[in-house]
Amino acid sequence: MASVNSIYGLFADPDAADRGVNALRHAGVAQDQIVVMSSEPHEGHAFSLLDHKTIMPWLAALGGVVGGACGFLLARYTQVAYPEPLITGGMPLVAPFPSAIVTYELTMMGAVITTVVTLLITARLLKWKQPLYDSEISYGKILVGVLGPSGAARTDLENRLRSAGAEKIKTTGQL
Amino acid sequence: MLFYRRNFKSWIRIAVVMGIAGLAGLVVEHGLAAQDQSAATAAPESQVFTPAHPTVWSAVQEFFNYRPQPVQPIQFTHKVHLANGLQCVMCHVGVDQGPDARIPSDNFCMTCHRVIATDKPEIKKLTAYFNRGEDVPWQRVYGFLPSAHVKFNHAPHIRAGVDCSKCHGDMTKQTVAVRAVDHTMGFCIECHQQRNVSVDCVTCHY
Amino acid sequence: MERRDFLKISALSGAAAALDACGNPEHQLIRFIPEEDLTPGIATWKPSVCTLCPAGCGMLVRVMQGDAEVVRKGQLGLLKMGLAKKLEGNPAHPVNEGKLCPRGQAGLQVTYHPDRIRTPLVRSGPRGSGQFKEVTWDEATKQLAGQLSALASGKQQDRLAMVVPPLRGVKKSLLGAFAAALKAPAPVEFAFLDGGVVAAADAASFGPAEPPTADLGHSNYVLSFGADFLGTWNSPVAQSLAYGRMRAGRPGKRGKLVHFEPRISLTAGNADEWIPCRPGTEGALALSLCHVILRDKLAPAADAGHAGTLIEGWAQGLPDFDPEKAEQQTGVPAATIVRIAHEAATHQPAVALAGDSATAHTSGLFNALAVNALNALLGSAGKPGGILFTPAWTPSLGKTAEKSQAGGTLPALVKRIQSGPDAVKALLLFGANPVFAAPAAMQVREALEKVPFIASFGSFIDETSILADVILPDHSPLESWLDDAPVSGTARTVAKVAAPAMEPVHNTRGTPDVLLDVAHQLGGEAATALPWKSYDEALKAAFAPLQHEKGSVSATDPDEFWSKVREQGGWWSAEEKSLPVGGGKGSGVAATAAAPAFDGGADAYAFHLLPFATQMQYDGSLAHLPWMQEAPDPLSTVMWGSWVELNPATAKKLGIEQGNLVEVASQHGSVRAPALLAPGIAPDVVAMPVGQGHESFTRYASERGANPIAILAPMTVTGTDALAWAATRVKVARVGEGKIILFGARLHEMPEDVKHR
Amino acid sequence: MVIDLDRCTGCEACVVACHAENNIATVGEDQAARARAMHWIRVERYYEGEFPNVKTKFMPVPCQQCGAAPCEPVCPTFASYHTIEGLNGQVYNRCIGTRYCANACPYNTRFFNFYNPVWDKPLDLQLNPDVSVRSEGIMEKCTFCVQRIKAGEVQAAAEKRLVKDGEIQPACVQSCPTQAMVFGDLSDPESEASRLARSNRATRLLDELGTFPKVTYLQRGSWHDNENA
Amino acid sequence: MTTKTPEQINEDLLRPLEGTSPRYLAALTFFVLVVLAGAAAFLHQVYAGLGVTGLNRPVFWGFYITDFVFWIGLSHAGTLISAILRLSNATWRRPVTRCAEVITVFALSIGAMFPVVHLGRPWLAFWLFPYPSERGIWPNIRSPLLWDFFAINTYLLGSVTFLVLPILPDMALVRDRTTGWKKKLYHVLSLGWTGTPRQWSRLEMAMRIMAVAVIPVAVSVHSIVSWDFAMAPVPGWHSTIFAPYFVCGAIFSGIAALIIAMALLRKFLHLEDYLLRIHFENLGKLLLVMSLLWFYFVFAERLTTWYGNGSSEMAVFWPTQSGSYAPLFWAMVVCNFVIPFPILAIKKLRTIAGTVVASIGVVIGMWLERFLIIVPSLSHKYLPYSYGSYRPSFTEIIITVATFAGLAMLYMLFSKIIPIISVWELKAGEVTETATAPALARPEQVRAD
Repeated sequence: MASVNSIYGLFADPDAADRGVNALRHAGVAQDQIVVMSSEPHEGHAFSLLDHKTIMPWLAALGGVVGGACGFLLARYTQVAYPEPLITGGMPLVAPFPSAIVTYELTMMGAVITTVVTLLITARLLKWKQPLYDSEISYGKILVGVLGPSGAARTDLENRLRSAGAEKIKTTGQL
Repeated sequence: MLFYRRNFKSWIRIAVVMGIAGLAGLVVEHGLAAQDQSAATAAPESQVFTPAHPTVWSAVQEFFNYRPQPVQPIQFTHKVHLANGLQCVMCHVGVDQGPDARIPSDNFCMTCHRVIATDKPEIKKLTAYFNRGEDVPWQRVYGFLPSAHVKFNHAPHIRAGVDCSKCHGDMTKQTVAVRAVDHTMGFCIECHQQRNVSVDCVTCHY
Repeated sequence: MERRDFLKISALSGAAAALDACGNPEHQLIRFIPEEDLTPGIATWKPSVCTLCPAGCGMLVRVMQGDAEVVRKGQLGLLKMGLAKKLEGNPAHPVNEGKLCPRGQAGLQVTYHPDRIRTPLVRSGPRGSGQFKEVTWDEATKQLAGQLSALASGKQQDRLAMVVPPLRGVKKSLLGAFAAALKAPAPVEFAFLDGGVVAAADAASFGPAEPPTADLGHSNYVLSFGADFLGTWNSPVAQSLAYGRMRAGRPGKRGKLVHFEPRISLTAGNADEWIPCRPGTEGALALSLCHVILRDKLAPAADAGHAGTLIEGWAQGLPDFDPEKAEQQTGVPAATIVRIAHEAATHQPAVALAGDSATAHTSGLFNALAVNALNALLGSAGKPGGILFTPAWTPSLGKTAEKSQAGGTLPALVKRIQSGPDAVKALLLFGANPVFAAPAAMQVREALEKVPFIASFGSFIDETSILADVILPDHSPLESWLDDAPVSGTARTVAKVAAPAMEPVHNTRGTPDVLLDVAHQLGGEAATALPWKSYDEALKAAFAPLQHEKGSVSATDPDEFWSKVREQGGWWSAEEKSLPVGGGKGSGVAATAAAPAFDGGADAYAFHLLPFATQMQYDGSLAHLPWMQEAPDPLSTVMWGSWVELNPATAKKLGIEQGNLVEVASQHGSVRAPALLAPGIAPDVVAMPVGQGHESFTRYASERGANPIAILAPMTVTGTDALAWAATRVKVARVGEGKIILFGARLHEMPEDVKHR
Repeated sequence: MVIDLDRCTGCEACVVACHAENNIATVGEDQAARARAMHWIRVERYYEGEFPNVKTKFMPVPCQQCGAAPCEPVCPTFASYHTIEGLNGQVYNRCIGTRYCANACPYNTRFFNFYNPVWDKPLDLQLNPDVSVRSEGIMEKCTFCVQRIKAGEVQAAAEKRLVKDGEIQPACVQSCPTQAMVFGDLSDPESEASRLARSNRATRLLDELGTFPKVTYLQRGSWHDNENA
Repeated sequence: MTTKTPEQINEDLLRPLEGTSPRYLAALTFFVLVVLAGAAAFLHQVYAGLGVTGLNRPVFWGFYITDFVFWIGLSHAGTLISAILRLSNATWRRPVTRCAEVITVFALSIGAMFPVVHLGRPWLAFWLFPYPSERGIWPNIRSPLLWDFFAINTYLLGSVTFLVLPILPDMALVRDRTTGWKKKLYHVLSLGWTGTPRQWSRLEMAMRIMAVAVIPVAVSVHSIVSWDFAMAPVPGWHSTIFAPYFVCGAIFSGIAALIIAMALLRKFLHLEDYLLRIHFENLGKLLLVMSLLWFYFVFAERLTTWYGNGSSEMAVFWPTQSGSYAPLFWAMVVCNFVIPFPILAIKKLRTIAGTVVASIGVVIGMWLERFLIIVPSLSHKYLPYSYGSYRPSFTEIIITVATFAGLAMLYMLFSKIIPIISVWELKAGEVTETATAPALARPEQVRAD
């Protein structure tokens, strides 16, 4: 499987998984070494709060502003682009209402695109080769583990995970 | 700048047409079938129509602005005639008076070529046409496609001092006339803008 | 498969073949060397004459270079030639002053009509089958000359007959000369719409035997008795121009138009007052107006002069026509009659016109005479703002031509043919279409079928020319030498001439040239009587005397005069001068109040049938032009078909809805057409347009609509030979669902629907 | 353009003149029955009243060349737009056939080529080379004979002068037998058309829609006005 | 509500992906054939010209634009409803959202096709894209059709992402439970989803932003569709009420379509345990509200026209009320109000079958409504001389029918590739629901013990 050294336990119960995460922390494992994976979000459990801070809404808003600006510039430019600007229906050259509508639509499009892009980047998607994964997750198990633990700590971590309620302990890589 | 623009356009056109190109064959078949049907049964919904293009292929060609260079029946050389001191308007009469110029008829050519260069093979061809009472079937070199709905008038351009070569290339170097300049709308607009002439749509399109 | 479908499909394949031919030199037709070098895109304007109706308007033809597919020396190829692109009125011409009616403008399509006869034809199948084979001109003319010389050698020249549409000018003289040279009877003139009754009445009342020129532009009050003078009657463009001036051309003054007719025609639609009267009683109405004028001493009876004395009881103040009696007879309220009479008499110059249906009853001549008397009483005869008479040009072609006498009428000709075998051995048709335009009861077709040899000079295969044995197609008007001498529309003498505006597109020949050619082939007296090599020589000779008259062209030598005349499109006199009025020839003609007679009893045949010429198809001779088919009729908005016009109340009574197929039956036959409900028609009248219902007249007109002429009774206007085409009574019944093609006002539910709240 | 309804007789000379000048397709019986006939100018006929007191009115309706045309802004491709001279331009090659303009036009003066037009040979020889022939899927309408306007302007420019009033006439105006139509430059207050447009008989069609049509109709006068005057 | 273990949920919901029945294949073939017939009809139309339709002057828009508005309206089934429910944390939404969003994406795609189908020269449709060309001419953004172009594209993009993002975890699920090429396929489709808390929280956040963004877009889309009409000075079109009227109608028809789709899924994919009566009942209540709202709008619109009594408006009003279009109008009222109202208002009738009957009525009624907005107005536009009428041609009917078949076809294909009910959301929902109801046993706990 994965070529990375790791040790992890599979939990059936989210509360137990919570305990497992705590146990790993107590063992002095650094935050960015702890890996949790589940097939459900398990909102309300401590581990689901890992890494949950994000500036995504602000980025989306920013994207919206940029999109809107593009929209307005596009609307404005297309109406005056032809050397002898084309008048229709006696409207002003940069017709306010239509420009507003296009600006609005592109604002929303900007926000949507930014959100999606932010999600793809910050959730580390589009990386099909994950360092650590176990397909039992899809059968309801919760994976709690450590990436790149030192060889010496192995037994300690195993014990801690097991005592937290792990059903299985697995290792990958050279461990 | 223009280069990039044209590229962009052609890409978009390719993208759009690729989608329907595969279906083009279907269209032909379907169209033919529909025609057969209308001929055979005169179904209540049968209509008399002619498509704007004789074949789907020609429609596709036009869509991509593809026009092969014309093949002229006689290898008329502009270069030699101009080198001998002829002016454009001597043969292309009327170009400074109205929309179009004349393409000289056999009668006109033969005013000189009864005596001049009668031994040249191309002139012999001309004489043969003349003796048969036929006009030389010259092929159009320029000219807008009907679908462009453009009405071009030579006279005001000539009055404004636009050199013939601006649109037709340097004819002193061409033998048989070839389409040396691509008469796209951008080409027209650019010049109209430089010369501060109207670029209103109905100046040309009506 | 129906013929129309077949025609469409063949047109389709033709177009496809043409498209295929582009682009590749090998596939192209050969190109002929152009006869003249024209600059493409530059228009030249050539004068011409409109020949589509008797008005004789002057035209300018816009000619531009184009590629036409032509046959030259038996080979098909492309030729760069001048092509007529548009017809417009000739601004210099006194009749139409640069304006042209829709029919005149569509004349272009005669030239380019896809079903024009392109080459001489000889019948190859049974007569009437429409099967012909193409022959050369030599063969065709030889065949004609052979027939004529056979007649001559058998001393049977009197067994030759010619049928022509009404002709004028040099062409009339030439045909007359041709007939005289062959010692044959003069040509028989025939047209459905023929101004004969009005001309006869004018001759009786005032002297000149021609339709009047209404000087509407100066009148304040116009009374129109049935005359659709804005649409099809007489000289519509000249009358429309004058009408425009009458209405809005004089600041502060606006003339009034009152129209009497049982149906709203184009003119009635423009009238300030449309007053429906019983069919055929227009004369009584006119005399009732006279009665009121005389009674109320608005004008003395003597003012009417000869025109008045023609009428019985004139001197007594027309006691039989007091408004109350007239109300009973005409259906027009007495009060209205009195009011109109007063208005007309106090708003002079006032003018009265009679025409179309008013003169097509058995009482037609009386009606026209009565209206003439009214005119005379109103003091408008021969005066500005009244009726004028054109001093028409009568060309002379030398002594032979003078010998030609007036031809007989069509019924007489039919009788002659029926009188015995080979009573008429050869018949020449010059574009007239009597099989279509004469009532079936006149049995023209049956008669023609008995004639052993028929030659046609028309450009199209119609109901009559389909019976021909040999067809020698004429040039289209735009390709021909034309001349004309209008008899109405202006008070000037007008002599029109025009050189061909363009080269012929097809393998056709000008009929006058063919006749000259045939005469020369016959030799002898015929050849000497017609010495000209071609028609233009004859024209030049006929125009030569005009050089010394005071007119629009002044030149010193004949050639200069001739070229200037051609350049201008004719010659016209310098000043307007009406023919003198007063010396009427008639005495006591139809002087008694003739009640109109009708064919068919009022019980069995409850409705008057009112056929009318339409704005687009005229009398049917223009039904083959696609523009005329597609342009909607101004009143009904019908395109591509005919209709039966009914009053909505009548329709309701008969259970007929808009668009239902209706059968109109007279004692002489029946026709079917869709119903059109229109408020502007009297409840006891049904109207049908003349012009559609061709059996065979090109792809656009064949088998389309119905021809009401076919079911007309062969009655004549009392005192003349003219057909009384409004004198037939009919019955009407719904026979099923039908289809009517309307351009506008399509939703019949509309008037009820646009109700509020 | 000014149209005097007092002069107009509804004869439709303008309709045929327009067909001849502008290469308008003849659609044929089947298509005409499907309400697809094309007449850039039409003469509307209205009846008022019942027999025998029926009044008939004729009104020629070409494109009204509105100042604030509803047809123009709705076109997604600028095929329909306002020319510098104030006409409602219709650029055929730019038209993709949404038919939106035709819906927006309150006067129904726009026509659509439902099929590629057919001219049975040799009727195609009558086509005016100054006007392009529209193919299928294209919207078309009255142009005030823009080809004549352009030709007039080119002619005037060649002669180094301004276009004279009345020098340019669309086909309908030229043919009108009663001279009911007058064509001229409305921006020139001295032109005949401007003068007539100020007449007290002047009205404009569907004026309440705010389209500012450039066709002025002079309403029918009445004989009684004449009496009182 | 019976509770199910996550494993049972997995099995039930992933079962449709595993194989195809002959019945499925037959139905799919049928729909594909109908779609092909529609495509052939369209190609014929392109080849011959728009004359093959029943369109004429003055009725230049007919079935195609009716279909366009109808399908765009139907697209409001999903994203909008699902977004509202998501934001309002309505837990019963969980089995419903995905089938709703799928309708949105497909209906929108079909609807967006129609402006191209109805073009006179569809091969030039790319001129609607704002791209630079040597002509220097751009699309005219003053045209409502361009607004449509922007709005529909925005909405389509939003809807697709709104649909796709929550699919990622399910893709991972399927990936882990299959083998061979399918595993590889779903591996790619899952975009490398593993299920870390970071991913879950970002997904949650993204969905929340999307829900906020997509609601105004959805409203704007149908407002703009209504402005296609309202911008033209056509009697019966030129009305300020049009935007909310259209939005209301869109949601109305959208919910109806959703109910029908759910009923069909429930029956054919045996999802009786997941799509419960309560879902139909809740949606039925929503439908009831929309039906009332719709009636209110129609009433308000008709009232203003009638009271105002403008002659050109009345010329359109009467034909629909008592003239030639009256049968269609009253059929619409029956379908949209007379049938659905009692069914949905009476609790006893608000069963699954009842709501479906009501919904079918609504879908038909709303199609008629679109037709009645377009055609009577165009055929009675101002000058009575040019009044006209319209009858659709076979080509238009076949293309219309083909789009319905097209939706069915796409739906069938989709349900074979992707679980039509969001597996993880359903499982999460079971958890939250049970978590908020401590009295109930927690199945996982029991099993863990």
